[in-house]
Amino acid sequence: MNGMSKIVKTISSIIFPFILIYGLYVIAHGHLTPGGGFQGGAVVTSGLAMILVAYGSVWTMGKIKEKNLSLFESLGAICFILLAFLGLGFGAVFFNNFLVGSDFLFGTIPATGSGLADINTGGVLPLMNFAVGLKVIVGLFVIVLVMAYASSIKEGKQ
Amino acid sequence: MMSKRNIAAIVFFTIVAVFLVFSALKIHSFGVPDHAEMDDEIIANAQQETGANNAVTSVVFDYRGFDTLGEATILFTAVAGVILVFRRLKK
Amino acid sequence: MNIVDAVLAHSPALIVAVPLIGAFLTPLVSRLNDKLRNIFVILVLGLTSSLVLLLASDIFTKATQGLPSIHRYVFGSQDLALPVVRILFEVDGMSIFMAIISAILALMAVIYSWAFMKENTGLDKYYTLILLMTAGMLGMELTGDMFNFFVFLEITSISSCALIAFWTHKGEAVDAAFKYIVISAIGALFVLFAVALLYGQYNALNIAVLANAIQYTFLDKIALVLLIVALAMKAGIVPMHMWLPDAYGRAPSSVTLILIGATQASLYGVFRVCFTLYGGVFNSLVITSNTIGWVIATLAIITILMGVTMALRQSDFKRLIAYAAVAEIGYMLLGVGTRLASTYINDYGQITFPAYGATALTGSIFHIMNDALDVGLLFLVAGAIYYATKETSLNRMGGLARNMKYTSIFFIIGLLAVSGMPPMNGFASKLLIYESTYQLNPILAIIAILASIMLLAVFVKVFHSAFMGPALPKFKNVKEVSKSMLIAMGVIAAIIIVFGLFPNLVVENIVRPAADALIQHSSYITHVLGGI
Amino acid sequence: MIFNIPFIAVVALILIGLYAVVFKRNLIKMVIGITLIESGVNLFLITLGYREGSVAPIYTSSPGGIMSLPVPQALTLTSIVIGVAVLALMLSLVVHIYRHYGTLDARKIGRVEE
Amino acid sequence: MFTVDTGSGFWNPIIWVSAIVIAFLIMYILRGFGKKEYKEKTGQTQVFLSGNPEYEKEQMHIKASNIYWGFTETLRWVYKVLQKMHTGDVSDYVLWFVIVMAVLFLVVGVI
Repeated sequence: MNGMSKIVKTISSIIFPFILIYGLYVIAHGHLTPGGGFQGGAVVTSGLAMILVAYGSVWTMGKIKEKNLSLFESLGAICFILLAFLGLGFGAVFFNNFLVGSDFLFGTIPATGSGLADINTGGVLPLMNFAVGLKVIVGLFVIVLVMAYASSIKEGKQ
Repeated sequence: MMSKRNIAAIVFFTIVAVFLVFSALKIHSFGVPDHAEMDDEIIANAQQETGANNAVTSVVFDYRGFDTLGEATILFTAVAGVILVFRRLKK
Repeated sequence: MNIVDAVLAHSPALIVAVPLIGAFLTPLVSRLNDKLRNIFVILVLGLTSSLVLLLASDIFTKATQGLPSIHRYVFGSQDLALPVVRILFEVDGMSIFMAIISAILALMAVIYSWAFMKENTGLDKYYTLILLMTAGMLGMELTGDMFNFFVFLEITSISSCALIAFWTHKGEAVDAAFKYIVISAIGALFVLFAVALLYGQYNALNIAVLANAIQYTFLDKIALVLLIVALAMKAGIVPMHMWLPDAYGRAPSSVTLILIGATQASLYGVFRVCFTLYGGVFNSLVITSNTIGWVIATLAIITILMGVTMALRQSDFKRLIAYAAVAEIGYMLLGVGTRLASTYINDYGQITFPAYGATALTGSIFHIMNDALDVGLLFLVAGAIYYATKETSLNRMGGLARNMKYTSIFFIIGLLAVSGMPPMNGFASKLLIYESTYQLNPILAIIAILASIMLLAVFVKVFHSAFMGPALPKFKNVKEVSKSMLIAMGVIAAIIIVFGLFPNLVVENIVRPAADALIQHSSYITHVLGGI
Repeated sequence: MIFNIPFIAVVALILIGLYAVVFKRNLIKMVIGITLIESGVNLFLITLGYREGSVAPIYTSSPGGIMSLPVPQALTLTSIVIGVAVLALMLSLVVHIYRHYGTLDARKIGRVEE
Repeated sequence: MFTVDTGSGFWNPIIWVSAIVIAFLIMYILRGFGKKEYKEKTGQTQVFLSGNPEYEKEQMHIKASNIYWGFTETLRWVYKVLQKMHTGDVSDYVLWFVIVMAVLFLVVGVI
């Protein structure tokens, strides 16, 4: 795949930041509004996939190696499981939500039934959302990138 | 002309279809679940216990957080698998 | 609270979490050094195995003393409140028994692949996937939650699928992997459908809660059939076994060793569904129990016969062993069928089962472990021969015992064990199955014994054509395989011999608690619902 | 009875998917069949969680009233991601099969003389 | 420690192992009674194949497919059916799944 015309490239580069910000918004507000790490990650990945289609997989592969990307994916997964392990450390149980009720980050507890959106709530949930979001962004993009690159290489050779 | 295989397939397929459709009719009426104790418990306590307004997120990351770990692992597995399948074979 | 107690209390979670975190770290470690990565993976699996053994020793000691032995681990909260909203791990004798098998197989596979896989690329992903697969199997076996079971089932099948396709330059390997993923995706989706059916009725996902609430309505029957058929397909029961020779035969041998564990984890699912989830139903409805029992026993006999007859005809080494593995799965299932079919109403009007029912279950559980060891050893030998000669077809082999002395000794041990020759371990478990099945119906037992003899014939053929005969000139330079492969094969062979010489030690201390955990299904439920 | 139409739609989706896997010979069509089964199961989970006249189980500026069940939604989320993973792996295997055999006809690949 | 009780019998590997050892001892003793007439590089060591000439060593090895030829030839009709069953086609694998599911639905649903 050799990328598309200049118009497509320009427009997709203009739109991409908006998609990125929307996806990050969905991830960051996962504990308040519909959405979360997976959904927001999928949104960002769709933006990345748009760039991939517009510029072509060979160009994208030249910019980013999938080896480095999978490193980030490992990082997201490790962050997630470390948060679970921290629950073991602080809350004495694996996957304990140890930040809820503490004065630390995201520690506020909303009144039951209140409809107010306070971003400083949720305990480890926002952190986990970010970890999963990172993982999903990178993971899905690697899948798309590798498959697109492998298919395009095949076409070029035979 | 249908082959022997397809005739047999259609027969058994119909049996499965009949049973599944019958079971679809036997499930509680749409929108009126028989039991909802577990979910009511979550709806009632989610804000208090997890501090999140979004009950679904609190289920995903707190009550059933281990499932989510598994899910993240599956994505990781798929990425590893795809890279493995499309790897370069020569050193 | 000292450190051992703390580790023990958290070990159900750690057993799954340690290989997972190891898998996430492997891509980072493999950037540094290849050797370091191998050591790291072996250490992670060694740690996992020692955690499994620690938990197992605790559970089995308590179980043999008659104390309550089930470990319960609640994720995310210290105490458990009803209704059960959180994910629970419930580890009883049967779970930990299966976990021991999986952990040992994975450890041996990793040691074996140090030399076996040396010349391949993509090894970082290979080791990552092996760790993930191990975590998946262990999760399937320890979990007490139906949906969690499905998630781990998918982890296991996706990672094993990618590993089956490891040799992507061979078209057959990719083809086998595709077949495997289609089969396992459909199987897992039907498992999820059944879980959803149960959830829709009882609004619960925990196995114990469901087992307590189940009423055997029409939807429960549908869910039972879906669960049994889907898991049986993943366990490779005839006539849904056809993926198994493909997948076993075309994957690298070290992967096949873990695949045995994955297949048996699915079989564990069948056990769990029959004896815990629907245990109360089967213990109160004699006709249902007998019918399901006879269906399972019939499937088991067909499986045994199909496995041996097809194995006799094969000329590909690993494919032949794979068909033998199919036959072995039939023996395990035969015990389950016998146990369910033996339920009857006694003179006092109580629903009970005779002593041979328990013996049958003991035998089949013992046979799970024996099958994993025996067939696993044979696969490792096949892999060693492939490594040394680059040859898979038995028609082109011959006289290899001259060059590969240790390998042929290991093959003899595996041969005797898998075909149930005394004094190997395979005989002890098969004897338990034969004797109990004979009391249910002599014909079943006779067929099983004859099939076992045919299995011996099959492997004598293999031994003759691969190891005996004149030295072929093209194998003149064949050398004995490297040390790491010999160590893996040697450890498994040693376990086989020890189990063969001390069968009662194993049966009394490990197998019987596992069988009791399945038979006393109410203790599983009360430990969750009553122990709050 | 009539209110069970969503469940009948679920079963129809599953059966169509199973039909595609059993009767179609093209590997891509079989993959599509599996995704159909998967969407059927996901739809089943989501429909199980619906309560008549309920709102989404999110408190933020919620209009009030009864809420639908949150657990099936979480399960569906998990199930969707699993489906994506399976799909990715299946498709990459299909790509490889096409490279090796030059065809996607299920009858022409993988036949081994027993 | 050694004996497994099977409910209607028992199994003790030690007895078996000692029986094997004793049998080997007896065999070894019997072997000692044999005549020591064997001499190397004489006519005694030559292969005699009913008068046929001896082939090369490599050709003498019986291939795996030829072993149990009689057995498989007798059961050819069984293998024909089995071979037809194993098509190597994924949709057939799934079809078997559907068939077993249908049969079990009938069995379980009727009761």
